[in-house]
Amino acid sequence: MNGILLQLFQDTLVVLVAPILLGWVNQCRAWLQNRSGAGVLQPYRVLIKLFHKDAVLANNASPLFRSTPYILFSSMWLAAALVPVIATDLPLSPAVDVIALVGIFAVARAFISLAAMDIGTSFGSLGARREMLVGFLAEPALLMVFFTASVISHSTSLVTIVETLAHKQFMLYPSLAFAAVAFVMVLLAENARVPVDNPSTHLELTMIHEAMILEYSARHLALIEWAGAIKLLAYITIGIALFVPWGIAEAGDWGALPLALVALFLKLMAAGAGLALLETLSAKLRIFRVPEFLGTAFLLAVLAMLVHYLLGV
Amino acid sequence: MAFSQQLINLFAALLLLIAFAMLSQRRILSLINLFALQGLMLSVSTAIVAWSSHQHHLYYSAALTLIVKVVALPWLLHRLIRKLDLKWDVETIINIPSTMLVGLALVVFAFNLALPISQLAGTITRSTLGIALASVLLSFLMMITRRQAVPQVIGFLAMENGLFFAATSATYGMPLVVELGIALDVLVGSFIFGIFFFHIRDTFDSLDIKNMENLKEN
Amino acid sequence: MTTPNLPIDIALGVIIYWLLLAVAGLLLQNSRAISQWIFPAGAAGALVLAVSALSSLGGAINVAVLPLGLPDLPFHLRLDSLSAFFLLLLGAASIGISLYSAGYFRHMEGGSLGLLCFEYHIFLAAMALVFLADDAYLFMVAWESMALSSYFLVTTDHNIPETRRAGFLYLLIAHVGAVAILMSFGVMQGGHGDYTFSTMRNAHLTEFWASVTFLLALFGFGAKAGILPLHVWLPEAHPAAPSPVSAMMSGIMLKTAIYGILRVSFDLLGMPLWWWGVLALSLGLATALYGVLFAAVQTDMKRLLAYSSIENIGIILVGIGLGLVFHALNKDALAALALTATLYHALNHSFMKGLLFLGTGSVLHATGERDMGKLGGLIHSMPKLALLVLVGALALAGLPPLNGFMSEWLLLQAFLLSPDLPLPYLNMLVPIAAAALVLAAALAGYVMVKFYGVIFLGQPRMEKTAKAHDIGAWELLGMGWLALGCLLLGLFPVFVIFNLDHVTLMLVGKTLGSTAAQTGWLLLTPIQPERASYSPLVLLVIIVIGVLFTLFVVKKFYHGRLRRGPAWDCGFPAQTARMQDTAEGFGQPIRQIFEQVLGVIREVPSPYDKKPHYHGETRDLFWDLIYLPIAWVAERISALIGKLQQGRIPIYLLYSFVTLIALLAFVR
Amino acid sequence: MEIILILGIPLLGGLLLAVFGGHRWAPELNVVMSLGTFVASAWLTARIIANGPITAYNEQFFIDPFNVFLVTLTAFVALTTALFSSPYMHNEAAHGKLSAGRLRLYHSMYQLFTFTMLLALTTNNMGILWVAMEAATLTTVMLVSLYRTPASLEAAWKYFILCGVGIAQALFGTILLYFAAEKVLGAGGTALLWTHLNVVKAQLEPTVLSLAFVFLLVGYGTKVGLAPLHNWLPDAHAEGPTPISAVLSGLLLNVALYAVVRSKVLVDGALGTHFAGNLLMGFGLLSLVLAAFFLSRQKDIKRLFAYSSIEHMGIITFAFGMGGSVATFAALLHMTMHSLTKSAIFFAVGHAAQKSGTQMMENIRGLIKTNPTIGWGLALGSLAILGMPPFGVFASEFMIITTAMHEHAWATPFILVALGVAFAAIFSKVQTMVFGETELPRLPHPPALVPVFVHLALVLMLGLYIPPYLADWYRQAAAMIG
Repeated sequence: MNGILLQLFQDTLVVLVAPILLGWVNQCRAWLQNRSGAGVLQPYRVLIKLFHKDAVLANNASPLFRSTPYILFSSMWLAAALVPVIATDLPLSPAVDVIALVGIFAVARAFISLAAMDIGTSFGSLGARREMLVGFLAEPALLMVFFTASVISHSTSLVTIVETLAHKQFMLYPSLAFAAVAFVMVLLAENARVPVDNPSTHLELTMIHEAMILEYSARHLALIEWAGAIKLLAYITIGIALFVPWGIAEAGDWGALPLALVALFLKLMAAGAGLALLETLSAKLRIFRVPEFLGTAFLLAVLAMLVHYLLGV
Repeated sequence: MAFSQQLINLFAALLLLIAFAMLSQRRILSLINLFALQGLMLSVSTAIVAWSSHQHHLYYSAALTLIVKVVALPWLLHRLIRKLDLKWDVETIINIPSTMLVGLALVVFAFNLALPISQLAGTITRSTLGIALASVLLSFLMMITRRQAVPQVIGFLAMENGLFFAATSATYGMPLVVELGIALDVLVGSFIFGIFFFHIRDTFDSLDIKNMENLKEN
Repeated sequence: MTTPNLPIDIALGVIIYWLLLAVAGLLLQNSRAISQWIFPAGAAGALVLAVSALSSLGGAINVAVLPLGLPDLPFHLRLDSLSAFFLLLLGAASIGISLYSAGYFRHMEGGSLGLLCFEYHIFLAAMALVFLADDAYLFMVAWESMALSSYFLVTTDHNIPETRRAGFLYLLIAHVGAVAILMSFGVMQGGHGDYTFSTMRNAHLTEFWASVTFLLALFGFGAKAGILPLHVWLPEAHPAAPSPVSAMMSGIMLKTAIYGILRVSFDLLGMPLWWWGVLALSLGLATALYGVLFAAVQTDMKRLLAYSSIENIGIILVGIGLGLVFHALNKDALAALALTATLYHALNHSFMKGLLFLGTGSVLHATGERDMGKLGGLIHSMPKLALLVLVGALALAGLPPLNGFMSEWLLLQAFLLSPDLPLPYLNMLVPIAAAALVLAAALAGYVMVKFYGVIFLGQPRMEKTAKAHDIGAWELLGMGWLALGCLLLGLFPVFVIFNLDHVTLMLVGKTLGSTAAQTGWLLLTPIQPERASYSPLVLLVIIVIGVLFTLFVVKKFYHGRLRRGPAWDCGFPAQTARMQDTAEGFGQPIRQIFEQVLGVIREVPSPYDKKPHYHGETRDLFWDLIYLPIAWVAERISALIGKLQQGRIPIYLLYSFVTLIALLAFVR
Repeated sequence: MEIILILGIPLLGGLLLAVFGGHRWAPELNVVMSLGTFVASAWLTARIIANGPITAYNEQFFIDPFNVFLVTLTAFVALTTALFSSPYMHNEAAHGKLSAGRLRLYHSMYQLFTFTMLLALTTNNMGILWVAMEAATLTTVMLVSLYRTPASLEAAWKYFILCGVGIAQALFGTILLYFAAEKVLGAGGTALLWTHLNVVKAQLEPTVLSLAFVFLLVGYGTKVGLAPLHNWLPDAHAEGPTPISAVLSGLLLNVALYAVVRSKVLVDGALGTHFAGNLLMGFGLLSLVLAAFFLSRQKDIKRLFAYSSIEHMGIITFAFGMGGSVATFAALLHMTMHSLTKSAIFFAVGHAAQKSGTQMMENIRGLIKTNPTIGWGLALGSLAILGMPPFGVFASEFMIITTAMHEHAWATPFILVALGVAFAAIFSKVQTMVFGETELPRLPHPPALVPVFVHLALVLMLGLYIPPYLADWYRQAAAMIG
């Protein structure tokens, strides 16, 4: 019962917090770029605006096109709900382990790409093609990052991984260091951030994510944007869970929960700021440098696993 | 050594000599004559064997040889070349001295090969087995080195002579029914050869076998 | 079960029934009855076979001897769990394909439908016999009958030269492979002169000969399965064949090779050596990556699927390799896991690939076009087909909660649970292999998005595409069955694994089912709940609830106003169908990244060209690396040998003479 | 009594047809005589099944498990070939290719050839065996040049010379054999009787017998078509009329091999070593490999299948060479399968070539379209001869390859390569002929395809089921051959 309550709490939390996190990242970026910024609640304002608008749908849009935003939103929600962010006692987590988690991301990617191709515009298919290009390298890299953590903790269950890493004797894992670098690179690519993609422009030479959602409007667009924010949150919380899990509440330990919440918010803020810093410091890559970038991430992740086998830690 | 055996050895040596002569002979007519002579040697030596070993069926063999190989076949061949109006000279593929050298080597080889067998033979003619084998191989060599159909056939018939001689010298001849069969085959074979000569001549205007090199793989 | 031999009698009965249907097809020639009655009747037979095979999984081993075959070697048949599993696969997949054929082949009435029906059912019966054979001779007879009947099926459209070429290549490689298999049986019989499998099981081979056998078998079966570098026939033959036949070849026939490898390496040879597994693993990875890369750059939809089959065979082989390694190192529980994943994937692949090939058949039938670059927008004209194909495509892309993901998940678990092998190098290999495997799986997603997106989505690129008719009832039934299979196999893994247990118990002596279901049927836990768990049903339910909830909230709190208008496309004014990505365009990034591997040939027009023409092509490198050199060498040798035959009598006589002299000298 | 009939009917047929062979109904008479021979041989077979091996006429003839099936097979193939030859010759006559005189020659020689084959098989006398083999050459040589084209004359001449010379070596071998036997059995009639020789074979002088075997092998091996003595074979097969190609391939090669194997039995007994077997294996393998590589160079359809015959003779010889019950069994089975299949192929090929008016494969197209039966006959026949199950050729190849893999593993790579190359060569060519489009006309006389399909059905049946008495013969013969 406690578990279910906790699960519902986390579900609500991630949905609500995600836009704020996105706003925070954008705000940090604005500060770093010497701009004043729109405030951390700006994403909410955008969502509300979009939900109120009339939807315009292309004449030849198929049911696939219309259902994709919902599928996307709900799968991202599920993904974020699965990551142990404040406590490890989540009843849903046995249903989905890290591999399935990557699978959920892949489902979302496949649907958004298919939807992008549905209207049959040049930009749509271009975006889909690029998204799949990013995906086919980022997905294995992410899996390999997970695998490194899995072989350390002898489990692919995210909860077990977090528990093992959080409560083990403090140890330096060189393999995890490699994995962390790879993970950050994947995170940048998967969430359409600089240097892989730039969420704030519509430049046909470089855009990926934006090219795919050009034909969406109003509530559909709102759902997609929201899903994007949840995705970012999910990724960051995954990073936190894997690499800095300390402070998380153990199963049944209600007393530790407030502390865990505080720890989470601090970590999220730090991560958001770090992300903004990274984005500010790097330049957008040409689209054909992206495979090299992600290839590096993939190799680093494989290396992380190899290092684990080599050093035994 | 008994006188008959000496005689047989003499004829065997003559047989080999004729085989060599055929190997070196360019003229078709002479070839036919040599072939007839070889048949005669064979027939006589068979008769001597028959006489000395009291193998009566060998008389039949000798007679058969005389009729088929000394009379019938040379006569047929003579008629043929007259009808076909053949050139006198026959070209060889390898020049004659080298052919002779190879022939010599073959004789040595054949003698060596026949040596252990000859020792087993209980016949008075046993030493001639090597000669028989040698003349078979020499005829073979002759067939290889001739470019025309008729000398090839003569080589073939000479080979048959060698075989016949081998049969006589090693075993006093094969059983009669077999020998009759062989003779029949030789006769029919020669008949067919004759028919072929005409067909070939009609088709190719010559009996040169270099016209018959079209079925090949390269 | 009433009598112990009932299952094998039923299986034999179905085989005979199929043979009778084959003859009936031949007698009926080209009448309507063939598509109306014979194909559905064949499907009914398949259903019986599948049910009886399912019920006999884990039952007693059935044997039968038919008074046919060689004098000292009557046909031995045996139905054990391995055979039963593959018979189940055959039956289950062919139900769908036969039903579909009933509708699909109607357009061939008046052509050579009778002949096709004959070959089709012979093909089915031969495959069933392959799984039942318990001696080398029957196995080979069934094996080659299968190759032969499928060859004639492939060359159905024999007036197209490419089809003939494809058929020839197919049969040639199949035949060479069959001779290799035959040789491996030759080693295995161990000089007893007895070719029954039971003798082979008991024969004790030295390590060297066992390895020779394994390599020969891997070569032979690999030729049928399409393992690198023997895969070249596959992308030629599959597109050439009529689509149900492609579905059958890809979905079922390739699995006969998997069956063969399993049968030989786990059952007949007894204890494997660990390096066999490493070899199979490496070959499998290479095959998977190579297949999926080529699939990504194809423009012909059936070729794309053929390459995707190569990829999946690679994945299955990876599982076998892993199983061999574990089994050889006495980690049988892990071997059971790897084999479960392998068998599961084999079953899944036959459903997904069958479904997709049937889908291409309907597309081809409706539009007459195989080039994806000329299709597009079919989701509007063929919505039923589009939905069914979507299921197959998502499954093949390895997306949860469908079945493709399920088996890949199990395989990855096998990798992750594999540390602490006693050989350090092997431990190193595991991460690299896992990395390659996930790379292949991720690329499969790329391929499937391309496949589905280019064919079904976007705007129609041709007039007739827009007016294409949707599939008929038989087709719907057949494809629906397979799609349902994809869904159920993905959602209820625990039940599937329980049935697979009988097979792994037979092969490696361990099972997975009891541990897999330790927390109930809903949750799949291959080893322990803490180590890994997955519940596709929960996942699906949550996503569905999420979708419904979101929909409800959005509808409840906001207006549902919707306007239709032309596509926006950043405001570009002129929108034509030609501006969408073609198959070539969609594959372009892959082509660019892997240019060296793919052997890209490109003709780019000059800027001053009046009629610019672009041509891009990817060549299979193995043609240039292996096949053409072999052909060249063979030709050189035969040219050289041809010189022996000069046509000159003296030379011929000389040959005889020299032979004679040489032999005589030898005897001396 | 049966033996008299078996030999007498074709002899009588030869004489009758020498007189009436040019008549319109001569092909049918040919069929009738062949049918008579076949009935007689079937009668003989029935008696052998009932009573076991027999010798007859002062032991001059004998029938044992080794030759009984060959006699039946020979009579059977002779019958079906006669059946095929009837419409074939009608068509040839309709095309104006043959005159009445030539037809007379053809029919008469056809019967005489059958006679020589059956004589060679049934005789107990190694000398008569030789005589019959030589006579077989003589009867067929005129048939090879039946069309009197330059190429056919050339082929016939080569056939005559090469086989003549070859068979002469066999005579020398026979003399040596007699020479050795005479020591043990005494001079006279019995010393060449195989049954007697077989009894005393262990006492025969080994040196002489090994020499004798070399001569016999080179001699009869020429007729078998063992490389490098095979050179006459493709020419003779390609240029003669197709029924003759069918019987040459289907019967003559078998009978010549039969002679070799009979000799091998004696030599093995005398030497007690694997000498003869090794020679046979060497020749077999060489023929197999060489023929396989020749195949891909062929343009003429009959030449193609002639080389395929060499290839198969190579396989059989190799199997006899390996020895042992399984391999010999397989060799005997393969002899049967090869003659049935190859003659069936030649029947189909004959009609295909008649239809297209050429033997050049590049001009033969789309047989399945216009004459499905010819097309299917050729396609299935080729697949059968290439060792595709369920056809019976595979059954024997199965046993040969598996045995070789175990006992002579070094040879199997050669076999694998040769079979692969042969498959590629033959099948690529057959496929283009069978499939595709064509505008060729139909034949004036309907083709006789019953023989093709009867043969293929038999081959198919033997691939799936071998009658027990046939298996018994093979087994007993294999035990005798060793």
